Amino acid sequence: MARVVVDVMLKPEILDPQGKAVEGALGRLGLQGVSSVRQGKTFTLELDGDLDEALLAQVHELAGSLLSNPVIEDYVIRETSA
Amino acid sequence: MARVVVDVMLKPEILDPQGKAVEGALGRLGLQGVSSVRQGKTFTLELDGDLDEALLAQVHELAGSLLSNPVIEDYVIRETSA
Amino acid sequence: MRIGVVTFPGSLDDQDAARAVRIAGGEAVTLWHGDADLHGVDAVVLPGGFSYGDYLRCGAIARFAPVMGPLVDAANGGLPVLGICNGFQVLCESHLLPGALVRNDHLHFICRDQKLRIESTSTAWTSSYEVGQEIVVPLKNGEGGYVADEATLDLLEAEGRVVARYLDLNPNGSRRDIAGISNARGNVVGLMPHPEHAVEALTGPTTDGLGFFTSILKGLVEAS
Amino acid sequence: MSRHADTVADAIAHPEREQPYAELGLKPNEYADIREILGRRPTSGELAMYSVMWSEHCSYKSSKVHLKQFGDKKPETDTLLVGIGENAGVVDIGQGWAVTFKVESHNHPSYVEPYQGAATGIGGIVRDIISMGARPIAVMDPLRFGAADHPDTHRVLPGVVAGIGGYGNCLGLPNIGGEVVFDDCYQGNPLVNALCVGKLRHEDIHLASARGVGNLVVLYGAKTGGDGIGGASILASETFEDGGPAKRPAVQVGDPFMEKLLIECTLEVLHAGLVEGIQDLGAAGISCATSELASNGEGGMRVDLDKVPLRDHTLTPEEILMSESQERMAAVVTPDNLEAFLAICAKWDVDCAVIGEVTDTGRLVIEWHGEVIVDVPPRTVAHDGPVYERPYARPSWQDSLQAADPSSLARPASAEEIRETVLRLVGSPNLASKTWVTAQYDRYVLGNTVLAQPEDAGVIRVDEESGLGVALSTDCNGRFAKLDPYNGAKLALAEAYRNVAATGAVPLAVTNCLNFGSPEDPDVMWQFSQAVTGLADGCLELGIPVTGGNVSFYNQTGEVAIHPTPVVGVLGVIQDVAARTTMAFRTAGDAVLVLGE
Ligand SMILES: Nc1ncnc2c1ncn2[C@@H]1O[C@H](COP(=O)(O)OP(=O)(O)O)[C@@H](O)[C@H]1O
Repeated sequence: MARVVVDVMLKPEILDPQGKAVEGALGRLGLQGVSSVRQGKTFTLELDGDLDEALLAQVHELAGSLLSNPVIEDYVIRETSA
Repeated sequence: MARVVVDVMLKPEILDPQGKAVEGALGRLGLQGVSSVRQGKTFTLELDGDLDEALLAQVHELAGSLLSNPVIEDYVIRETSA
Repeated sequence: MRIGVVTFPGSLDDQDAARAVRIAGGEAVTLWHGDADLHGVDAVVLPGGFSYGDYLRCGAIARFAPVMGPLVDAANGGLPVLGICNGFQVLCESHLLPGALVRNDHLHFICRDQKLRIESTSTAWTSSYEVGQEIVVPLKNGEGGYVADEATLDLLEAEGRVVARYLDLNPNGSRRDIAGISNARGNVVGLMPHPEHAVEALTGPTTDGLGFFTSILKGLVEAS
Repeated sequence: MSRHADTVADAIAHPEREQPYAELGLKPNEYADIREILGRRPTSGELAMYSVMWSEHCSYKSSKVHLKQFGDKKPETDTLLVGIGENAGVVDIGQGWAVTFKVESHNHPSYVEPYQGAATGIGGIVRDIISMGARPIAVMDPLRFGAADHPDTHRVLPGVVAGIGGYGNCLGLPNIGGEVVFDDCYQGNPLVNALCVGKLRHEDIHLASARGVGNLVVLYGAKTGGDGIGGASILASETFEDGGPAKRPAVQVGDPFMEKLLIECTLEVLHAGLVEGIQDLGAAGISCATSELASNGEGGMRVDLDKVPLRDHTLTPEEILMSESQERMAAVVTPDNLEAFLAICAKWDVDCAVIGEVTDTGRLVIEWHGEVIVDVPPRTVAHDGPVYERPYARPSWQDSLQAADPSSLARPASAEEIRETVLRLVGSPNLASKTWVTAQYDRYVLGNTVLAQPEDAGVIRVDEESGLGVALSTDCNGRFAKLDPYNGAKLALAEAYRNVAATGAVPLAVTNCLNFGSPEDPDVMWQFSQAVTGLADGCLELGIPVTGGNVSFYNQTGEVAIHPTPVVGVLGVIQDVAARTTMAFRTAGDAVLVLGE
């Protein structure tokens, strides 16, 4: 059985207040050497069968419409084994 | 410059209402063959320099306390190149 | 005049929007997210709330509800539509309005009595206000920061499509203090604050919100 | 993984098997009682049910003997339509309207996982209200934390506030008041109490009982998962041959969206007249719902546990019985009405399954894979649990505590010292504005909020035509209660009563959430008995009944208990909300009067 992971990140030019807050907190807790933090979302889809081309195309379609909002977000699709 | 990604997921046995909602929406939009969807968070840390052992240990420490709540969440650390 | 109010699973302010329509003198018509048509209404309000729990992104799942098909077509054909808060998010997700609404910059849900300046009175929903009029209505959201790229923001300003702006305090980090915008034609308006909670002196901070509902009713009567 | 559940036949065939009752929190005498009731050893499923239902939390075994006073000293009143003992009391407010309200604690879960603990606290109390047939119309949240500048408070408080807001806002219930109190004594034991009020027409009152032999038991709402069943793993490990079961989480995660659907779905099936009895699933989940429904009804029920919709298919039957998965309800439905019931669930996209039926056997029988794993008299699980007369005695330190009165404290002498004192008071977290908390709560939704923060009491319009409304306030000063628990409880009542009266409403009824340390400590038990007596006496003097409440014991770290904190909620009725009085001075030149001593 295959697993597909869709990573969704805010576009670089969009302010990420959550990432900023985490960045501040990490610094206060003594973590040095981190220049920036961005927070994103992942969707892990467990498939019944294998990932074929048709399914992948459909996942791409939905990643770019439902799972991310192209006005503010980018997405990447990763395939991992379950 | 290195980049560290911390993936945070709800533990498998914990209810994931968001994942469930996405699963429902994907189904209504005609995606077949997906047995379940889980939603997680990612934190992408851009480093000033390289990732050494000491820093990695510190990231582990904070991933298990600040970035995730071990009562309900698991985390994984991935290293990627920027 | 019949104003439809759409209820999605998780809509919360649908009763309030219907009440505001009635107080303004209109007839409120209940529309269900699963409806295949708009029951011949003269205008539609997409109310506030947490449609589908606000899971994924606010408004992202509601956008695909059956009723949204005919609604998008009708809006493109000139049907007046007002999206309040979650409704505004649905309108952006549906691409009836440009831009998007993101997490508040301070990361908290915020509920406050918010001062606004009405910037445009040439929309279907703001004609009974004066340009520059200052009003106070409740604001309550966790993801109310309006964002769009610079070119879009410039275009909105140039075309007079910024409908209302936050005054005194920007409560969520919205670009250029934008509280509401319209489409080019002015029939579709999205608004983060809640005018439907400011229609009765007893329960609202003011009755300043009533103007959105009287505007549309007056406009419809004049047009008919 | 094949495993064999412990059946009634096994219990009879292997009577002497060792059982982990102590790990499940049962005392040797309690275990002996169970064996006596059943005439054999319990199965692991039965042990699971008795252990959760006989816990302090579910059985009120240490508090019952004291709480009786609320009934014994109940003032003459004709406003109570449903009294103590049901999910929540129901109060007549006139014009055919009634309201139901209750406050509950979710203290410990909120310490472990602040966001989810507080969120599911709201979820639980809201389900209590809908199970009475009422539409929830507002929530309140009396909160107590440790020192404001303590790092752990920085972990707990933001999560709790975000959780209450996250769940309540998403349900569309206005938050009309509460408390935020800081005191070192709550450092390891923050108090998260949640109140919900709902409205209903008199004819819409519903009770939790399973009547009508042949009627169906329907479970609806979220699927059952492995939430909040840390304890059951002990049982499961008994029956697993190798290794033991998966570790189960002790916390529950809430889904407010599901709860919103559950509210709408429940009110629709109730109004359509499709329900004979109804019960929410809270602590003790299916164990509680089935035994209480059966115990309140004809006394018999047969349940097929295989029919329970599961989120996690590795759950053992004991775990299914104990699971505290949120957002679930159980209803008793006649076979004729089932189709209509299912249709309404489908409309709201709510999962639903028939899991059993009402019988006339007087027994609660639960089957798993075709074998009987539970066969008990339901009353012995739900209502006839153990009752303790815990020893109590006035603490040895009480006199010296009371002797240390403020007259020994230094008084500010100079203008400079007075100025400093005033500034310190104004800046102290307990007196400073709470807007930073309340601004995270929606107080406008539903459009009927007439008074909310920063007023002393919240006021909600119940009837838009007539203006009929209710006022609510919750109060308690734990320091007063520590100094004198009897009068401290009376003071809490008096404060809430005054706050309600000051809006122009007539106080009608009382709910409470009694937060204390360990009942096994005679000092704490004394505080408890004093506070209950004080509250009961105060209610009798003021002429308003206690309609329900909640007891939270074991709020202590090691030997040190929190201050006794009997939070009191008072509800009043106001004929026309337009006539309410606010806190603010309205008009320059008005006379200012002080009433009382
Ligand atoms: N946790 C809370 N949730 C909702 N409202 C709260 C909460 N805490 C305080 N409030 C509200 O804030 C206002 C001020 O609270 P507080 O300073 O405690 O007032 P007082 O000292 O007069 O009781 C009141 O209206 C109270 O109901």
